[in-house]
Amino acid sequence: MVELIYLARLRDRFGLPGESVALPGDVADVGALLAWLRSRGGAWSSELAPGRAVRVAVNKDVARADTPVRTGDEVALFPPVTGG
Amino acid sequence: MVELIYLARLRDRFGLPGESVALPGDVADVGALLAWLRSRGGAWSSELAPGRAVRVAVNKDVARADTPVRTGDEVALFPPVTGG
Amino acid sequence: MVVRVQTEDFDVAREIALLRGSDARVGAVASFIGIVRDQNDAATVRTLTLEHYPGMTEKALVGIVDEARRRWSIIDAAVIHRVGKLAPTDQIVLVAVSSAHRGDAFAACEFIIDFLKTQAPFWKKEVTPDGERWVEARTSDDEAAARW
Amino acid sequence: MVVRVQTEDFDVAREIALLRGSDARVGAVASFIGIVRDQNDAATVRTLTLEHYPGMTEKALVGIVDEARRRWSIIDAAVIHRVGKLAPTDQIVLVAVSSAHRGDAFAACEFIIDFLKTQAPFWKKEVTPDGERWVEARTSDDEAAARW
Repeated sequence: MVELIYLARLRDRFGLPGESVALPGDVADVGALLAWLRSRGGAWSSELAPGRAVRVAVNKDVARADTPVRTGDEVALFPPVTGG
Repeated sequence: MVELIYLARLRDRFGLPGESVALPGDVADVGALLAWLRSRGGAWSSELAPGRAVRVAVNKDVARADTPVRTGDEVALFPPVTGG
Repeated sequence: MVVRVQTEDFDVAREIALLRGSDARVGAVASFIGIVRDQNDAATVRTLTLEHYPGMTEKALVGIVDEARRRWSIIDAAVIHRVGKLAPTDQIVLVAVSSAHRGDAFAACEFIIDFLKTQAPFWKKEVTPDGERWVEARTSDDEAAARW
Repeated sequence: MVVRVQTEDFDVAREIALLRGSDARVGAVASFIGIVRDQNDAATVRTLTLEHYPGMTEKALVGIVDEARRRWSIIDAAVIHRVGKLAPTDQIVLVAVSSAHRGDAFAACEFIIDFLKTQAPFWKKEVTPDGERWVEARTSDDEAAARW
């Protein structure tokens, strides 16, 4: 299982703060994970559309499309940050 | 009369905080005033030597060699500032 | 180094005193306080709610301060960021940096807040007369961080 | 604008509170505190005596703050400088600037302290184990001011 965490606007749009998911075997990195979530349609498709600015952290470190995602990882999805 | 004020190191070296002086008729600007003081010799000659960094303010505004000096003016001589 | 995320307000004088301690090498303290304004993007702000990503936030802030330490000769630094519901004139964030000479303190302080604004996982939601809205990231913040 | 020369210490939190007042346009306060270090030019500093040129000092400081106002979009500024006898860890000077956005506050604050260091009539005399000495002006301070 992979622990997904949705923050800020994404939590509002998806309507949940996170979920535990079993990833298909071919979903092994951040890019593939986003594509898999996008295939759910609805808010998933629109919020994670390729043009949208979405940031991803794997185990609390900033990740890129080719960052690996493995069983037991915590993967957070969030919009560009606006603190300070 | 012109009111001369000596500050910081210059006051220590001249041994006085200031003095009222009657300037000769041909001493009409800061450059001429410095030359006239320098002609006193001793600390005046060494502290105001052309190579030394001396700052001058006329009536509390930063002055240059060609700034006029007139009767009633307050002319302050001091080393480069070191506050803050 | 002090890195803290908290709902309570902070006392700038106390934090600067803690930062300095009794270290007589400190000749300069540069600090920045970020404050809730009553206007943002042409709308009146009534309240602001700040959320963050616990665990990652502290890690990100420590990473930013470590990078500042590598780039400049600083003695210590403190970063305190509030979360929760805030109102105009409330303090949001404090960044304070001590050093022997002022150039290092100023540069490190501005670097830390510029990177906090673009890298640390905080998000603002505003309540305006037209309702709630998530604050959008600013291009000017990306540009500020890209300078370094 | 607050410009003050005084022998007493100052309270940073109080001065920042006065600077901000109740102005909800303020989104940023940048500040700088200069502090007496126990070392200067490889000598141990026991005490420091600061003298100034009364009358000209305030005029010079107001002029520097006015120039900062012309160059950046700031809301208010405060400059407080102590004179008299100080010891290591004592506060010497506070510069605090408020603005809507942080870039203006940082730039104006650093500009004001850089120009204060090279233009405002203050002089430091140090007491070291080898006796008294007037502090020499630094080339690095001239270079810092020349950047602007």
